[in-house]
Amino acid sequence: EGKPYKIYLSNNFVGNDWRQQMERVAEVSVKKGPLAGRVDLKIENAEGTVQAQINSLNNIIRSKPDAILIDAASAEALNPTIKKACDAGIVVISFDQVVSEKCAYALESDWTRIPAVMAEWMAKQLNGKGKVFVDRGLAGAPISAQLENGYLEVLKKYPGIEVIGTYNGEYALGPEQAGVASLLAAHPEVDGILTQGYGSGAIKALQDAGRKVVPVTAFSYNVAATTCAQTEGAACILGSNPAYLSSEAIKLAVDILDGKPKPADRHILVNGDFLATNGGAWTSELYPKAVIQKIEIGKNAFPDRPPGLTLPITPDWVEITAEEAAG
Amino acid sequence: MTMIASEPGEHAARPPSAPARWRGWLLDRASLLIPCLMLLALLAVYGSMREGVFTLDELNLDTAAAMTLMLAATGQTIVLLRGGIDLSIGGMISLGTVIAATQFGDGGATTLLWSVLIVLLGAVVGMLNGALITVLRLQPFLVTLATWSILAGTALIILPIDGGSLPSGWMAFGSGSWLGLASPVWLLILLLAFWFWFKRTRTGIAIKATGSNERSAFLSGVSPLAINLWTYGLSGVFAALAALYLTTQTGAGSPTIGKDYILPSVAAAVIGGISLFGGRGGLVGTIIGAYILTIIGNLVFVLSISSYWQPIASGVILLIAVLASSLAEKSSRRNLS
Amino acid sequence: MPDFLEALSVAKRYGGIVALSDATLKARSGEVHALLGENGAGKSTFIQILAGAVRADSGSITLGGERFAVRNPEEAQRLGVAAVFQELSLIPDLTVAENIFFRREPLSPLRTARAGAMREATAELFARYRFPAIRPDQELRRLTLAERQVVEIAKALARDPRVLILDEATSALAPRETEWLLGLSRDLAAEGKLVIYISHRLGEVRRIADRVTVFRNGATVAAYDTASVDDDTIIADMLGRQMERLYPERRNTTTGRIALSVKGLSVENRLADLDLDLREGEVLGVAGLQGHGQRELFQALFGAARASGAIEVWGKPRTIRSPRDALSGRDGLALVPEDRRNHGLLLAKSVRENLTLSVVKRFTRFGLTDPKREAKLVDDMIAQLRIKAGSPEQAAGTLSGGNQQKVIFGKMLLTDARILLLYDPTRGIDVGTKGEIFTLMRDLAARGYAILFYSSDLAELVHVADRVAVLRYGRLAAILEGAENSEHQILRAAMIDTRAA
Amino acid sequence: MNLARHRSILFAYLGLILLLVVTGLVAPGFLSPTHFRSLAVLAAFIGIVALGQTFVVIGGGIDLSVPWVLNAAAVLMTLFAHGQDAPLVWIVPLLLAAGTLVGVVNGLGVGLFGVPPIIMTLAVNVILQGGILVYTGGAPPATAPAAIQFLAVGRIAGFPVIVLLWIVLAIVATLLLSKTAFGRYLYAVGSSATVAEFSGVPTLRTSVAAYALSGFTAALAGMLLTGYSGQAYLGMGDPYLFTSIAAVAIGGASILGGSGHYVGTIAGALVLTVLTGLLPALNLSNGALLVVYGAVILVTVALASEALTDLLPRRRARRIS
Ligand SMILES: Nc1ncnc2c1ncn2[C@@H]1O[C@H](COP(=O)(O)OP(=O)(O)OP(=O)(O)O)[C@@H](O)[C@H]1O
Ligand SMILES: Nc1ncnc2c1ncn2[C@@H]1O[C@H](COP(=O)(O)OP(=O)(O)OP(=O)(O)O)[C@@H](O)[C@H]1O
Ligand SMILES: O[C@@H]1[C@@H](O)[C@H](O)OC[C@H]1O
Ligand SMILES: [Mg+2]
Ligand SMILES: [Mg+2]
Repeated sequence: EGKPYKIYLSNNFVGNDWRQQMERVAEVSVKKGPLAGRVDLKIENAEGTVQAQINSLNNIIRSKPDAILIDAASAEALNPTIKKACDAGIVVISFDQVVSEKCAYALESDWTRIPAVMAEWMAKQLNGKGKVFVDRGLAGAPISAQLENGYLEVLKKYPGIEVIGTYNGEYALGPEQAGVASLLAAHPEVDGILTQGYGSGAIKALQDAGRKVVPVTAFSYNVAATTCAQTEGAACILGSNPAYLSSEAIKLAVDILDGKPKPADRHILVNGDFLATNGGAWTSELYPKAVIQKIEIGKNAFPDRPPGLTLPITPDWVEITAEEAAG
Repeated sequence: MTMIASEPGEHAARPPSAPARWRGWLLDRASLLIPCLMLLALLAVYGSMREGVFTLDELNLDTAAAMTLMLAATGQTIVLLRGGIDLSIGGMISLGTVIAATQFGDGGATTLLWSVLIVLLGAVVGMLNGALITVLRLQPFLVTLATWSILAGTALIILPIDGGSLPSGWMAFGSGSWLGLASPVWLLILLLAFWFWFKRTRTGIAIKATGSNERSAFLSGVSPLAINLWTYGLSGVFAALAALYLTTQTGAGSPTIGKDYILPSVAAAVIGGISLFGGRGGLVGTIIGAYILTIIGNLVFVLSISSYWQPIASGVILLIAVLASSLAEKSSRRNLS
Repeated sequence: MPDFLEALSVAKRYGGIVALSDATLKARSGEVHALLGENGAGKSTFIQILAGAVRADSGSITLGGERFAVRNPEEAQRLGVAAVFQELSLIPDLTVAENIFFRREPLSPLRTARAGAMREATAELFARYRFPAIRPDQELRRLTLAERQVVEIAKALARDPRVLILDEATSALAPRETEWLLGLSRDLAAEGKLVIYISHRLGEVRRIADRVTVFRNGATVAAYDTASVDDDTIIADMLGRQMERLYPERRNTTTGRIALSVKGLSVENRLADLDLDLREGEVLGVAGLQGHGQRELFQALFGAARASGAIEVWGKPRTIRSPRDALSGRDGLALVPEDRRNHGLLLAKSVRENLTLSVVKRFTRFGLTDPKREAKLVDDMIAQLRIKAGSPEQAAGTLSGGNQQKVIFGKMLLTDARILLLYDPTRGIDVGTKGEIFTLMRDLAARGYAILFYSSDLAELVHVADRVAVLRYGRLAAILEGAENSEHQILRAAMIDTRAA
Repeated sequence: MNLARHRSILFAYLGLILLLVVTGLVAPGFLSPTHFRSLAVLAAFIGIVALGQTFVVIGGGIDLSVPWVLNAAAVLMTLFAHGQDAPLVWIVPLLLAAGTLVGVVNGLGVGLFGVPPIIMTLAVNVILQGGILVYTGGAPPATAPAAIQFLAVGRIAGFPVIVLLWIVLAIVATLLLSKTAFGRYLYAVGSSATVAEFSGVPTLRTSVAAYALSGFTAALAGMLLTGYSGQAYLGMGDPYLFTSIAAVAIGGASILGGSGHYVGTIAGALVLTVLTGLLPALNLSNGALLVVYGAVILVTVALASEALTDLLPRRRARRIS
């Protein structure tokens, strides 16, 4: 093993907590542990647009790296450019927001399992009967559609559950809170809210409207976990899309470059643990193997840490501390 | 009352000296010359940091990277010259890619037919903008904001997320080359040819004139409705063309991609010397503006700046570049007030 | 001879404002027909209707015996009516040649405008009608107002019209160009065209018009053969009252104190090394042929053009880098600018806002404007200058040309500045008000103001100014005083290099 | 303010009323006092950001740096305050001053150096974004102090505090525009910078002040917004770019400057909020939502069009030659 591998991480967008943690985690995981000194990692941020990422990728391809890791602006629109990279002999791994181009690996959370388990949990919370709001995420984003459909798919099996309103949470607190607040005005009788975001915005909207807190699904941000743990009467389940997907992508790239056996399937699913207020006391029937941790302050909810911290923080092959992840 | 024998042909003032005339000539073109100098300066720095910048390959790559923006900005340029603004290109570009990716199929004939239909749709949508603006006397900003939303919504209805596919022949055209020049370069040549023709046509002159002084243009016989139909219609057409070209680069329909070109299309034009108040500037400046925006991206890449500093670097480079031109432009105005 | 143009009872209102109530005009081909009336009488509105730029509410018009109902300027042009608009119809970003042939460009087989052909045709046109020299390939925005006026005339002529309308086309022209236009109008009439001529300069009208029609308050009040009527009658028709005299009695109110002293003032290659003193109580005229540095002098003094040299104001050295520097309080300088549409008025804003723009502080108390005080200033000024506006809230751009000029004049008067730079302050102003403005100027001088006064009408300089400084090639050619101050002497000094002589 | 001279403003309110009527028909629950209250709170944020934007637009400019001024103030406030109220005493004034300073930089770039407003403020926005990322190392910030939360979601006698604050700001803005020399100068500069210059208006100072005000209100809104969400998050300013400009435009201002009023902007902010609040109730797909959104804006502004009202009485009067 001589020179470190030259690996580029092309990130289409840096404007949220998750992406920032993802970049920090990537940098930490090539500085220590098994990959220390093995990777020359360069991060390129594209200004949130497909065009910028295409241009950035073209620049990256011209500098002939060993591998490119891509958190993609589009599942489809980068394909011709990625194909070019593959044809140039570069290992390409898309992660988080993955691409459909066959020559690239796609490493992502299991977006089928996550909404299914969370919707199942909600149905159980409501005893199969009640009115819910559903977050549709961000218009045009593939994961949004997967989550929304995943929720609806499972809820359909419970005739007593009625979706009485949808809103676009856009993975940001403000829109989530405003969306739920608007819906509450028209439908104060809601019994549960299935968000794709922080969940805490929905809870805040309920509180502002003077409503009792209803069961909420959300993602495992620190703010969601702490809010659920600390709010009187809150019931939550949090799905996890770990920010260390970037580290996993780096590891995969190094393994492939090292000549280790390639994964059989180009599509690699990462299964993060769920967090729930009743974790340990409830198991999914749809996915019995899904691990559901109980939300506990100090263990997986950290009131003194940044609210935007994504949980869990570290993969199992390298120790990344909360400190490092929070920057 | 005064009586003097008129002495026709003799002008009272001293004729300007040769250097003064030269200066006048330069000042008249300052808004174009300065972006040119900016681009050259950027290229000089960029070229010193990367090999092969002064080759055809670089031209091919950068033109391919900038072409969607150039096409979108061509329409925007025409609208800005007229003194308007077109936000709806954002919706039209999305819609265009979505229709292409869902309708082209595999046959050459359907591809051709639908391409023409998309361009026609662009024209119709643009003309609708123009008609609303004229007949209801509404601000272009508001009308095109609304139609942007409507078009973007339609695109999302047709294709809720990126998808669809384009025929391989179509994609091959996008990445093809001829005589060493990539197809986007040929497109650029066509675009410039169109512009040098169009700006000399009566319609082209009238669009610029209307932006320069609407009332005078009207008094001279320009029909406000006709001019707005042309202006916004052309903008729609170029947005459609931008969409078609974009699909050759992305191979997909993208219902939300168009918005990414709205501000940059205005920025490219403004960097290229177009005034938002209409009447001044042209496509050459805009093309240079689009190259500048693209080269800034390349430059930031080769400067190997750490990731969080990248936006700062591109912002600062952009400001420095524009500051130079603004100062020169300002001093030229000042001297002639 | 039957009347070629017959407009009967034309009316036009703008909301509550009646621009025309009963306008009638009958004119023959081959004549110069003057259209007269005080500011706001409706002359421009009337010719805009003829030119298709405005649609009448009622009335009937025939041209050459045919019903003439045009819906836009293009139709009017096709029927042979071309107008030189008071507001001008030129495009700042096109060249002179492009302006002249705008909408009628000669086309190549590719349907592009043939630039060469336009330039040649422009040169030919200029030669045929003996135009003052203007380079056809210059951008219009680089031209002076007078030059623009000339281009506007060329543009109208290029259409070879049957009816040529000149709406105050001489108002910005210097004597020599005015002469040229008068001659041109006669020639065109002699060719059998109808020239409708609007002007507030009765002398011009008398020299070229065969007949006159007088409007007052939007209605025709009289029509005469020029030869058969005297000026006083016409003026009485226009104003609805007798006018005493145009020029006030001139009393010398000059004191020994120097208000403004200029040493070695230079502006690019337009103004070279000028020395000039303006005294308290004095009206100092500035004259010269078009383009010999008058406008640069005014702009430089007002801080609107870059200049070098030394300026002393009321005995103290001053650097004036911007109009704001110039306008500073009682020791300041105020300007009536040449270009009212681009430098003088916020066209979309009200008469009130325009009048008080430079003096907002005067009616601001504890940081807030006091509408009552403002209204008082505005109402007084409207009354003093007889500004004809529907209300102080009318948009300045919808005032008649002369009334726009009055607003600019009033705006300057409201400032505290006691040095007034008046660049053609009576341009487009009717005789009645002109007389009042001259009286006002002399009164101000008597109250200790110092006035620098340029006029495109030499007679005004002769009759109102105490002394006249004549510029030639950007240098002071002569200062004329007393009996020397005559039109003849001014022109001599302006055209013959006295220093060389 | 003379409403007759501001027809477009009047009509913006008519549009708003119409929209409320439609809302009442589509979703009766939306006309409840609680909903009004939550709408008013949301509108207040847009309204406050759009306040500065109104001044900039009237002065003939545009401020695209709003998103990251807002975001920077929000992030830095939570970062400095660590959830404590006490330090707000210096943090809030400091950040308001910083926002104002960014505006001053914008104003100088535009007014002194002649950089086109779009480019100047766009570049400043990008630089601020990068600056915040670099400064915080992307560290996600902490929660909003209680005092800020009170300002954003608290109530006094059932009345949302932020709406009270908005009303105060609206009064100040209205006074500034209608009753001060600065307001006069601003309209003049926006109508014609040349004429304003010739009239002795301090054009540079005026446009710098407008941008400064915009920086101030964006920073203020940013801090308040953390109170609404309970925390700051990156990207929280993004939605305010187009909404602030759209609110100004719907409120009757010409995007080219010289006209408009904050009174109109308020209607614009309310129209946009009611509309975004109403749309989810329609249960439409994302695409259909955008179509309806666009169509409603078009209809609202079309109703306000002078052309539409002009067409009717004029027809009768016209019987020509
Ligand atoms: N490059 C320049 N040098 C000197 N003066 C200029 C220059 N450009 C414009 N001006 C002056 O600024 C003023 C405004 O010019 P502009 O061309 O924008 O006016 P316009 O187009 O006729 O009016 P509008 O904005 O109503 O269309 C004019 O007086 C013009 O002479
Ligand atoms: N668009 C308009 N809106 C409102 N009033 C108008 C408009 N255009 C003209 N007017 C009014 O119509 C009247 C006649 O104006 P017009 O310009 O025809 O006068 P004029 O005779 O040409 O005066 P001048 O000698 O000053 O040029 C004026 O009172 C003017 O204010
Ligand atoms: O990439 C996504 C990130 O941008 C979003 O905010 O959180 C979930 C991730 O999948
Ligand atoms: Mg203009
Ligand atoms: Mg007139």
